[in-house]
Formats: sequence, C-alpha cells, structure tokens
Amino acid sequence: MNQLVRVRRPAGRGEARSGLAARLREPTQVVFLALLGLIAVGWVLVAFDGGQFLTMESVVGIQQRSAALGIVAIGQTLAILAGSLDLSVAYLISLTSLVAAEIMAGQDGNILPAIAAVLAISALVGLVNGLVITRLQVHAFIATLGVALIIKGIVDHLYDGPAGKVPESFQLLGYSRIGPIPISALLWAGVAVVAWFLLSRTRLGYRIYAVGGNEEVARLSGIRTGRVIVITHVLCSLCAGIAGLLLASRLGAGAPTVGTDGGYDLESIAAVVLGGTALAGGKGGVAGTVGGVLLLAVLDTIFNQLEVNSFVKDVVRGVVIVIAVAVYARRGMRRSQ
Amino acid sequence: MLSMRGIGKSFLGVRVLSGVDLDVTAGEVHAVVGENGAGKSTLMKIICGVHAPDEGSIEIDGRPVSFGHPLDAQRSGIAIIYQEFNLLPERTVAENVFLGREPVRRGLVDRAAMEEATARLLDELGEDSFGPRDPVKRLSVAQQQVVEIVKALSIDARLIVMDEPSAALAEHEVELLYRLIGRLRERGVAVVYISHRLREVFDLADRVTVLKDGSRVTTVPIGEVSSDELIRLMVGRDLGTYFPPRSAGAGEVRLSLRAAGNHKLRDIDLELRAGEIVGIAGLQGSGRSELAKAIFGAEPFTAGEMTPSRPRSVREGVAMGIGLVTEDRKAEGLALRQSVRDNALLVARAVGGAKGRNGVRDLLERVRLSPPRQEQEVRYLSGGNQQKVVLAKWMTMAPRVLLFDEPTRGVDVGAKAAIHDLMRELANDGMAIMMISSELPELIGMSDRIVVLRDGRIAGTLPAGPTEEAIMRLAAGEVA
Amino acid sequence: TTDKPTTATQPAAPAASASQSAQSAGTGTQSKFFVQADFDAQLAMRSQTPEGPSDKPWEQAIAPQMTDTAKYKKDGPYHLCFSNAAVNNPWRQVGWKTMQAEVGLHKEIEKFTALDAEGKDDKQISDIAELQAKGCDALIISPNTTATLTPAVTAACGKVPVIVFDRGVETDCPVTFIKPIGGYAFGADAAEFLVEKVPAGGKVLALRILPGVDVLETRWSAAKVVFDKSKVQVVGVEFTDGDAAKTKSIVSDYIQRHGKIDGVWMDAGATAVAAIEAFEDAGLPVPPINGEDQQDFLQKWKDANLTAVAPTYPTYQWRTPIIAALKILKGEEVPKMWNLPQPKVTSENLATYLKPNMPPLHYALCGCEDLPGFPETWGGKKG
Amino acid sequence: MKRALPILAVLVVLLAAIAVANPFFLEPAGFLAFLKRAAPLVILAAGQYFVIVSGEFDLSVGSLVTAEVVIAARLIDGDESATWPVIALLIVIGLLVGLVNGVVTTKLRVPSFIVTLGMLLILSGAVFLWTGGAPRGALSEGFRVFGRGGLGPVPWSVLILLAVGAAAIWLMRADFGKTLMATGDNERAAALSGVRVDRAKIFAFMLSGLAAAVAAILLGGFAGVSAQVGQGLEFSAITAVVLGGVVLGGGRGSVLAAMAGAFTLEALFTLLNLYGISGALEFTVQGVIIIAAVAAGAIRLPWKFTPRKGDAHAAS
Ligand SMILES: Nc1ncnc2c1ncn2[C@@H]1O[C@H](COP(=O)(O)OP(=O)(O)OP(=O)(O)O)[C@@H](O)[C@H]1O
Ligand SMILES: Nc1ncnc2c1ncn2[C@@H]1O[C@H](COP(=O)(O)OP(=O)(O)OP(=O)(O)O)[C@@H](O)[C@H]1O
Ligand SMILES: [Mg+2]
Ligand SMILES: [Mg+2]
Repeated sequence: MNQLVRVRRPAGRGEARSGLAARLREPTQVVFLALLGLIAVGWVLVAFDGGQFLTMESVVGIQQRSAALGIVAIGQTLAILAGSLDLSVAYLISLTSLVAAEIMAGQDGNILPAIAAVLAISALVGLVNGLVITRLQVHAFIATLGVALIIKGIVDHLYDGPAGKVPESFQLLGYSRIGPIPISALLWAGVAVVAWFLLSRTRLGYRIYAVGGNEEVARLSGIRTGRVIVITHVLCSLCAGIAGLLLASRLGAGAPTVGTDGGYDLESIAAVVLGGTALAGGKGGVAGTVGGVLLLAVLDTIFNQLEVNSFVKDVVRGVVIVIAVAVYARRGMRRSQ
Repeated sequence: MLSMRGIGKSFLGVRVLSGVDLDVTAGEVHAVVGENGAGKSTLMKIICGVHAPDEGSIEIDGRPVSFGHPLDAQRSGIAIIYQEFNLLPERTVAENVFLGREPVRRGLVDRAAMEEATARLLDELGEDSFGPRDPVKRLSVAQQQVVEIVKALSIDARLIVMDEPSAALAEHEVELLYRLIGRLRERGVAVVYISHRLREVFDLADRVTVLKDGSRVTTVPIGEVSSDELIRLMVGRDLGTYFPPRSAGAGEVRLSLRAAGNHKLRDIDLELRAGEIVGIAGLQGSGRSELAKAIFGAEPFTAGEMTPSRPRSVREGVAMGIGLVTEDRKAEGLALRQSVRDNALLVARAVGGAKGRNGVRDLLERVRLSPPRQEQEVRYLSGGNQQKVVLAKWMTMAPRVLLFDEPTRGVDVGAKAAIHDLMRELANDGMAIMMISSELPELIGMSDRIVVLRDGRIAGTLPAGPTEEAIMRLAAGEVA
Repeated sequence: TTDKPTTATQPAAPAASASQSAQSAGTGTQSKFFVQADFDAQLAMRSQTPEGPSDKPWEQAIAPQMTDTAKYKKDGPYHLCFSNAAVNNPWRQVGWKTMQAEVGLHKEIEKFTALDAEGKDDKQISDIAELQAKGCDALIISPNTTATLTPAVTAACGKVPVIVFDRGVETDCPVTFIKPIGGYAFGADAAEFLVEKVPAGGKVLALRILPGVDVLETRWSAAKVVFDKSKVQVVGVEFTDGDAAKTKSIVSDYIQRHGKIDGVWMDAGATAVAAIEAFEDAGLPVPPINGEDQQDFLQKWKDANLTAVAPTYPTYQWRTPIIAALKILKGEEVPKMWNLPQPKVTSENLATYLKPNMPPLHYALCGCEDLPGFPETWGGKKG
Repeated sequence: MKRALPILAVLVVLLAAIAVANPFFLEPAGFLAFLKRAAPLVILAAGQYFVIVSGEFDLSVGSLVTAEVVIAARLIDGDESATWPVIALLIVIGLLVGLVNGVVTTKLRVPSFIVTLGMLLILSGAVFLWTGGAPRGALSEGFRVFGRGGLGPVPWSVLILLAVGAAAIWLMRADFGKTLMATGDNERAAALSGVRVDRAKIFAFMLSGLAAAVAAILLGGFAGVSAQVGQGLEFSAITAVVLGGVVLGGGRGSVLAAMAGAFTLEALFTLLNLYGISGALEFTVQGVIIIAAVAAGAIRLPWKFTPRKGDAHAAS
C-alpha cells in the first residue's frame, strides 16, 4: 500500500519565457533568422562576385523554383507531424503530371476533368498509404516505399517519355505572375495558408499534433488515431497531386521523371526537418517548412549566382540539414533538462 | 447506472482480473482499493474502453455496452483520470484538456471558448499558478495532475473514474478536490475513486470495493468497515508474519557516503554494510530513486565523498560491484523482446565478465524463476517472474552492493514473498542491500535500519521495526 | 504579366508524323519517335562531305542552309549565357570542359554565365527565365528534354538570339540548332556493321539504356530498320539503365540462355566494356560489338583485338555553340540547322583516337587536343 | 534460425521457380553465378541489419558504394601496385563514414534518417567534386579479381560472402550482438545494465560502412568503374532486411533472415526477368510483395508501435 503522500513539486520550470529572446529561439524563428542571415551573406558574396543579388528576376526565380517543392513539403509536413512520412510523393507527382496532361490533351474544356482526376488519384494513393500503415500495420517507411515502387512500375510501363499536352490557358498557372509574384507562388501560399489553418484552427489539426506527439495519449483521449493518419496521408498525397498539376503546367506536358528528377521525396523531408518539425512528429508546423523551402531556394539562388557546381551544392545542403537538426536537438535537450 | 459482471482479463497469458463484479449508482462515490497490482487500473481501463475484457459484460443504465475505443466510453458519458499521465508536453493546457473534443464554431476550433472553459475549471480548482495557454512541458508534476483532473471534468460526464488523482497533490489541492467531488455527487454524477490513502476513502466514499489479486473480495458500505478491517481485506493475511527473519548483525562497511550530493540530493551520509538491508523511505519525489541512481553511477554525485570510490558512470558503478534493480522494470530493467537468458546475461555481456554465463540455469533456479525456460521472451512472463530475471541479471556478476528500487511494485503476493526471501538470503550471504519502497509495511518488515529522505536530504534514521507513524513524521517534516 | 510565350503555333508532336512505312516485323512495333524523313536525311548525310575546315570538324557543317543574322549584330565585348541540362555523366562532363576551354579562347567574351539545371526540367525552365534577365547577348541552351523545354525556349527566342544544341526543341525559333548528324546515323552505323559481320541467322542482343530519350530512341529505331531487313536474328532488346553491373548480368543471362550470342548492339558505349567482360568471364570469344568513342572501350578493342565499331556522338559539338554565338553577334550567317560531321571509329582509324594517357571515360572525339589546359583539365596525364 | 524459417521457405520456393524456368540454374555454375550476383546486396543487407536492429537507419550506403568505387578508380589509376593500399584505404573510409554517422546520431542526437540522408548528399557531392564530375582513373586487374575472378570454379565474391555471412552470424551470437539487440529493444534498460549504447550503435554504423566498402570492392570488381554503381542500394538493402522480417525500430530479427531477405529480393528480380515481366512492372510487383511480406509479418504478431522516446511523463 502506498501510504505516502506525494508532495507538491515546485512549479520551478514554469518561469515565463515569453520574451522576444525566447520566441526567437523557437525553431520556426530560427529558420527565418537563418534565412535572413543567408540572404545577407548571399548579398555580400554576390556583390563581391560583381553581381546583383535580389534582382526582380531572381526573386521571381526563387518563388518559381520553390513553389512545387513547397507544396509537396507542406503535405509532407502534415504526414511528419502525425508521426508518419511519405516516400511516394515523387512518383505520385510524375503520375499526376501525366494524368493531367493526358486528360487535358490540349483542350481547354478538359482542364476541370483533369484536375478532378488528378485529385481523385492522389486521394486514392493517399488512402492506400494510410490504410497500409494503419490497417496492415506496415511501418510508414516501408509502406510508402512500396507504394512508390508500385507507382513507378505503372508509370514506367505506360510511358517512356513526356506525354499529353497542357492547353495554353492552363499553362498560365505555371508562367503568369502578378507583379513580382508568380501564380505558382500564390498557389503555394494558398496551400500553406490552408494547411496552417487546418493545423491551428481545426479539430483535425489538433488531432494530427496529438497523434504525432503520442499516439497512445491520443487514443486514450478518445481520438481515432488510425483515421487521423489516413486522412493525413490523403492530404499529403493531394499536395503532391497539386504539385503534379503545377509541374504539368510548367512543362506543358506530363513527364514520367519529373518527380524523381526533382528529388521531391527526400528533399521535401529535408525541407520539413530544416524548418524545425521533429521527424518523430507532434512538434513543428507549416511556417517552419515554408522557411525551410525558402532557405533551400535561396541557397540555390546564391549557388546559381556564383555558378557553383552542383556537387558543392550537394555537400553544402547535406551539411546544412544535419547541422540544423543538430541545433534543434540541442535546444530540445537543454530545455528538457 | 454502471453494472459490470464477471469481468476477466489476461495480459500475455497472465491473468490480471477474474470474475470481477462492480455496481456503481448515480450520485455515489465508490472507492476501489487493493494492493499494488491488484488490478484496479486494469478494471478502470476496461470501463473506459482502453482494454476490451476477455470475459464478462458491462451494462450502463441496464443496456449492455461494449466499448471498442475510449471514444465510445466518452460518448456514453464516462470520463477518466488515468493513473499515468496522459498529456502532450508540446501542447498547451487548454489543448490538452479538450484533446479530441475541441469546441468548434462554424467548423473551426473555438480557441477562446476552449481557453475560457479551461480557465473556469482551473478557477474552480483554485489553481492559479498556471493558465490555459501554458505549454504542459513547463508544468510541474502536481500541476500536470491538476490538468488531468480538469481534463476529466471538462467532459460533462455521468461517471468519472479517478485513478489516484490525489497522489501528486498538495494538501490544499486535495481539499479542493474533495469539494469538487461533493459538487459532482450533488449533480448526480457517479465517481469511482481509487486511492491508497485510506483516509480519503473514508472521507469521500459511500461504498468501497476491495480487489485482491484480480478478484473482488467484497463490496461494503463505508460505514460497515474499519480501517484495520479494510487493510486485512486488501492484504488477506496478517501483516508482518511472512517477512523472513532479520539477520544477526551487520558486517564490514561495503560503501559509505559523506556529504554526498548532486542536483537533487544534498549532504547524504550513509553506510551500507555487508549482511544488512537498509530501507529508504520518503515521499514521492523526495529523492529516493535519485539516491539509488547516484550511488549506482547513472546520475552521479557531483559533490561529497563516496568510498571505495565515486562512480561517474553506470559502468564504473558496475565495476565497483554495485547493481541496481530499477523501479520501472519495463522501461528501465528489461529488454522485453529478448529471451530470459539474454536478459539474465545482459550485464555480464555488457561489462565483459565471464562469470555466471554457464550457470544461468542454476541462477534462474536460485531466483526461483518458475519454470525456468531460458529461451522464452521476457514479455510473456508475469511481473514477478520478470523481476526475478532482473535479479538474476545482477547476480551474474556477484555484486557486493545491490540497490532495490520498489522491488515488489506490481508483483503478486507469491512472487513478492519469494523476492523478500531472496533479498534476505543475499544479505545473509554477505551482500549489502539498500531497498526503496513506498509500501511501509514491507519496508518495516524487511529493513534492519530505515533512512528517511525529505527534499533530497536525510531527515533521520530509524532502527529496525519503527512504526509507520514515525516514518511518516520524518518524511513529511512535521516537527515532533 | 506572363513569362509564357504567346505563340500558339507549335509544331505537331513527332508522334503524329511517325512513319507508317516502318515495318513492325521482327523486333516489334516501331518507336513512336521514328520519323522516316529524318531517318532518310540522316542516312544520306553520312556520305555527304561537310563544308568547312577539315581539321576542325566542330566548325564544319553538312549541307548547311545559311540564315541571316544581321539583326543580331552587336559590338563586343559579349556576355554569353548558357543553360545546361546537367553535367551528370561523363559525356556531358567532357563536353562542358571543352565548352569552357573554348570560351577561354575568345577575348571578346567578357562574361560567360552558366546555370546547371541538374537534370530537372522545372529548374531549367526557371534558369532560362533567370538568364534572360542577366543581360546576355546570346543564350545557349542544351535542353534537358525536348517537349517540355519548348515553351521556355520559345519565350527566350523573343528576347535574345538563342542557340540550341545536343537535343532539339519543337520550335524553329532558335537562330541555329547544332547537332551531329544524329541518332539514326549512329544506330544505323552500328547495326550495319553487325549485319555485315554476324553470319546469317546469328543471334544479336540489343542493349539500350532507357526508353523515352529521343536521342537514344532514334538510335534504336534506325538499328531496328536495319535489323528487320537483315538475316540476323535479334534475340533480345534490354534496358540497362546505363548500369555496368546490370549490363554484365543481362549479357551473362543471355549467354546462359542461348549458349551463344553472335553480336551485340548498343545504343550507347558507356557499358560496352561491361558487356565485353561478360563474354570474357564466360570464357567465350567476344562477338562483333559496337561501343562509343570512350577510351576504355577503345583500349579494350585494341588489347583484345575485337571486331568492333564505334559510332560517335562527338563531344566536340560543345565547342560549336560558342563559335556560333560569336558569329551571330558579329552578324555572320550561320546554318539554320548546323549538322556536324559524325565520324565513326573503325579498326583502321582506331590508333588515331586511342589516347592512353586519357581517363577511361574520356570521349575521344572531344576536339579538345588543341585547347589550353589539355590534357590535365580533362583528367589526362601529360606525356 | 527459427526466426529465419519463413523467409527461407519463401526463398526456396522462389529458387525452385527459377530452376523450373531455367534448368541451368540447378547446375553448380548457374547457382554460383546467382550467388555471385547476389553477394554485394547480401553483404550490404548484413551491414544494414546491424544498424536497423539497433533502432536506426543507414541511408548513406548507396552513395558510399559509389564514392568508394570512384575513389578506388582515381587512386589506383590502373597501377597494380596500388591495389592493396587502396583496398585498405577503402575499408578505412567505410569505417570512417560509419563512425561519423554513428557519432552524429548518438552524440548530437540527430535522427539517423537525417544524418545518413545528409551523408548521402555530402558523399555524392564530395566525391564528384574531387574527380571533376565523372569517374576518372581505372581499376587494376588485381582489384577487379574479387568481383570477377574466382578460386577455381568458385567466385571470390561467393567466398567473401560466406566469410562475411559467417562473421555477421558470429557477431550477433557474441556479446556485441546480444548487447546491440538489447540496445535496439530497450536503450534505457541496456544503458542501466552497463551497456555502452552509444558505442554499440556507432559500431553498428561502422559495420554498415564496412559492408558498403566490401560491397563496393565486389561491385567495382564485377563491372568496373561507373558513377551509378551504388544507385538505390540503400533502399534495396533496407527492403531486403525488412523482407527478412527484421522490424524497423530495432530489437527484433536475425541477421541470417536479413541476408535471406537479400537473396529473396535478388531471386525475385531474376525470376521476374526470366518470366519476362516487363522491366517496368517489375517494380510494381516488388512493391506489392514488400508490403505484403511486411504486413503478413506484422499481423501475425501482436504488433505495437515502438514507444516514442522523450515523453518523460508517460511513466508515473
Ligand atoms: N498493458 C499491460 N500489459 C501487461 N501487463 C499489464 C498491463 N497492464 C497491467 N498489467 C499487469 O496487470 C496487473 C494489474 O495491474 P494494475 O495496473 O491494474 O494494478 P493496480 O491495482 O492499478 O496497481 P497500482 O496500485 O500499482 O496502480 C499488474 O501485474 C500489471 O503488471
Ligand atoms: N519538478 C519536477 N518536475 C518534473 N519532474 C520531476 C520533478 N521533480 C521530480 N521529478 C521526477 O519525478 C521522479 C521521481 O523523483 P525521485 O526519483 O527524485 O523521487 P522518489 O522519491 O524516488 O519518488 P518515486 O517514489 O516516484 O520514485 C523523478 O524521476 C523525476 O524526474
Ligand atoms: Mg493502478
Ligand atoms: Mg522512485
């Protein structure tokens, strides 16, 4: 029999850390600070190189370049927040770009059916991912890798090169801009805002954090965790489908390798963790991911301006990602002490 | 309103509950008592849809129900305060309180309403040290317990299960809890109340159900039992008789501490002698486990002296011949998916000792593991047998000092006696033993000397066979 | 605003003009990439004598139809820009180094800005847009894929003189399109050699890298035409992904299954040595085979005294765009379709192409021997 | 052995199916050729097994293999006398990469998924930066003999495979293996039993790096220098290990089963090839089989998510 009374523990840790300094230490702020720092560094480097850094074109370029990755990374953020991850997005992007371009076949009238078909197929793939993970209890890594292989096989079997044709009107999505802001960036911003809204203002969002934070706690609190994971995967795949549409509009056709060439699977995961979202789930958010994607894009722009070759880029990216996550990990450790 | 009949449940082949009946009526406070591991929490988890019973039936208002998910129970108006914390450290208090049931307005979560409701509930509990927007990771254990209570209250439930809600609360918070329960009763809400503090049971309950070894002993109105009777019903035998006889006397000093301390402990002076069992008492959070881990080298001392030497790591502790039977077997003691043999040999393998490898079978027999199947995964063993494997693990290296932290928590009576016998046997063989226990009868029955901790310091040392009162007084710091 | 070209007149996809005359016997249906007219033209070009200095094949052109460039005439110094598809294989590596060295030859090029799209269509589209803003006097583009880069190239045409090389685009807006004769000639060269060397009824294995790449598709479709008309038997057409290990395994499997393979056709030379080794490891003589002008293959050819041929897709074509750009900016006329000669390495001229001091993956027809920094820049050793 | 039975059964069925389509497979030469082809993947799977069973991932092995082959070619540059020093260097590099992966994972507490993803980028970038974009130099005959040649009729790679397999099985039976397994199962309990968990994990990563070095020597030997030699091998290796019933998250599964998983994967490829499944659809079949195999394994056992680390409040 436990007859001893637990004494009240001092509420020591509760000291208010709401000052500006503390806020700036949150991962989301860190990534944006890093972004500002990188822009400053880039400015100096490019100036030394005799160039001009943030010209109108390079600002447009940064947005254009990051839109597709940004949209995929938003979806990936949802999956990772829920404690899962999705390795099938790259192939799904290829597939949906083809579906879109094939159905459109250059006809304006086919745009809506094509969009509907792309979203339906994406949702279906997400559903399969989610059900394999929750019902068949396959680890997300293997489940989505398996689904990725399945899609790859189908795409490679059916297509051996770019196919379909996107009508002019739909290509506006990929090329038009309002002042310095491309439509594609607006689309990305739209997806980000929707995801942010979802995460911070809807029950589903709260549940995603709960399931990723601790699945058992979520279950005991009356959350149907399996359902949340399935829905999250559907949303993640829908984002990949939207990215597929965007790429189809940029390329004017569907391409069976557009997703893998872009490395959207691992790169989206990298962008998410760069933005401070914990790979284990339950911690982080969309804002950080946007910062992470922009960071990678600005890095790219600097490399572009300095004409650094792609091998240096890979090395720098690898180092940046590991260091960023190490910094977040240290922060977490210090706080929990 | 709630009626359970013949509930039975096994985990991995170990029977935890059998044939339990429980009736709760509206507006009643129904206490459930029993020893550690009697099955109280398991029964509650069945009520709340966490576990499905293997047998038996549950009726609510005369209608049979079967809960496949905690959500189903919630929808039937059942709320629970779990014994283990069920909070998300990264989320705010309000988000935790309304987890899974966030109020929505026009499809969107109504943060304001959520925070307001949380603030109101915190107010009712007289809690003003934190607010609805504080992240849970910044709260103390007591504050987290308050959040758990608020979480259960926020469900407008007809039946609230409280599994040791007061364990981490301070006196005035317990008072508030009493008042709250009184109000619930007036509203016709039924409360199932689990506590190890019999005073609370007598203060609050209308009826009490006693569980022992997974079966119901009896259910009686609280007026018809005395405190002593209740204890007898729970324990089922006369206390004190089954503890092995104490040893004749202590031998050489195996380990001594002088003014030792670390971030949690201060000025610890302690000697452990061969052949002696030293009991460590103290309130939850007084630093007992810390003391064991510090001596062992897992959270080393940073100040003071320790002879023969001060270990800076687990390996140094082990090399000095110190072993630690941790308080949480599953999280800290065993690799559950490995075999009995591999677990028993873990220490020997980790430190490269050749001792005991061939004698694993003998060792397992010595710790009375029954039956000693070496290739079985330990997760299939009962709690008592698992604890015996942990013991065997340390015995492979023939330690000079063995530290036990809650060695019989969640262990059934038979295994408990076996462990007690074994501890005494080891002491008689010349080992120095330190034993932490929250069960005072056990501590009193086993120890040759009891050291009481309070707030990380030694509050006093008592000779063999003190009264529970004497220990409590030292532990709580009431000046005599 | 839009960065998108407003032209609605894009030429029909090649599929539409795919010839119906190509037989679908023997090796299955003809590729949708096959265009009979181009096929005929390329095969004819092989025997035509190119115009221009014979010691500088990268300046030569076959049957050029000159186009006037006076409107682009401009005073130097010049700023040239280059959107590169990728530098992700040895062929592109050698070419890229050659191009940079060529730039170094010309004082009038004040600045040379190059962006690497890393094999990503989407990035190349952005790169092209970004380059247009850098005040380039001429834009050189090596497209990553034909169809998907067309809109971006079309857009660029409106702003600067555009020079496209290697892969084409589906628009004739660039001032000039530079390429060797082409894939049909490559494929046919190799296939004709095999048909000549392999006895009637002999078993030929065709190894391809991957489907869908136009410059590779044309090679196979030409070979297919040749094989279908011949008496050799094509026992298999396999994709190797350009992976040496996979190539070797596939060839070994075929040797096992058929007991004997009498000829090997390849659409690219990178894995030719692996294919040869499969025969060596099986203890069999190496049958007639084709490779490309890579040093390791040429070396093997010489060492093992193979019956072989190496059609080429010369890397010296990377010099031509720079030369063309300068010509255009100086207002000199250039061929609209700049067909470079596409020599093949045979046993007779093997010795002239084999350069033992160059790395194994170096392409012999780099045309870089006279450039500064040779051979170190290309990874070779002096001496 | 008992744990490896299901996957061994699947393997036997696949091998029988191959033999039906290709009787040559039953002859010693045919079977040895299969073993030789499978050797690099099996060795990689064994290395990956150590990392996975300790609860981590190693995504860097594919680019490590490529890097090793490219480095070997550049350093040997056709010079026979450089063979052995370079082989030694490759092994050191493999161990070193593993060391870095392990140290960053354990000491800096970066999830191994991210560490090895970063390492993948760094390796593939750095090595081509060094060689100027494409492999250069050449491997010596002495180097290539391990992947091409043999001792009489038995290929060297098969002998090396046997040695590696035996060593891996021995390691898992030794103290190291048992403590590594316990670490993957319950890191905290292992640490409190005196296991140096960080060191065990670092060693596991080093074994994976070593396996990649050996696989690189065999692959480079088999087919010569190429920039794609290691492409996608990390996923194949992880797939093979998982196919063998080893659970991501650690603490469960046998190394024999992991290696059998690699053989099974290789047999599957061979079979699909033999039965003329289109090269592309091969991937689809592969994907379905992987999901099905893991699902079947998971459903039989009462499967639970591995407890998440770092929630201090779950235990009362
Ligand atoms: N999920 C589980 N898996 C296996 N065994 C379990 C599980 N939950 C509980 N048990 C076992 O069931 C028995 C009863 O545990 P329970 O938690 O119900 O006891 P309790 O009466 O609540 O004890 P306490 O007073 O310590 O809280 C114990 O032996 C425990 O080890
Ligand atoms: N202020 C605090 N905030 C959060 N956790 C705390 C705090 N104080 C103590 N703890 C945790 O509570 C646990 C119990 O503390 P400790 O081990 O010192 O006490 P104990 O007397 O052994 O109590 P128990 O009976 O729970 O073992 C420790 O593991 C410690 O991490
Ligand atoms: Mg309990
Ligand atoms: Mg304790």
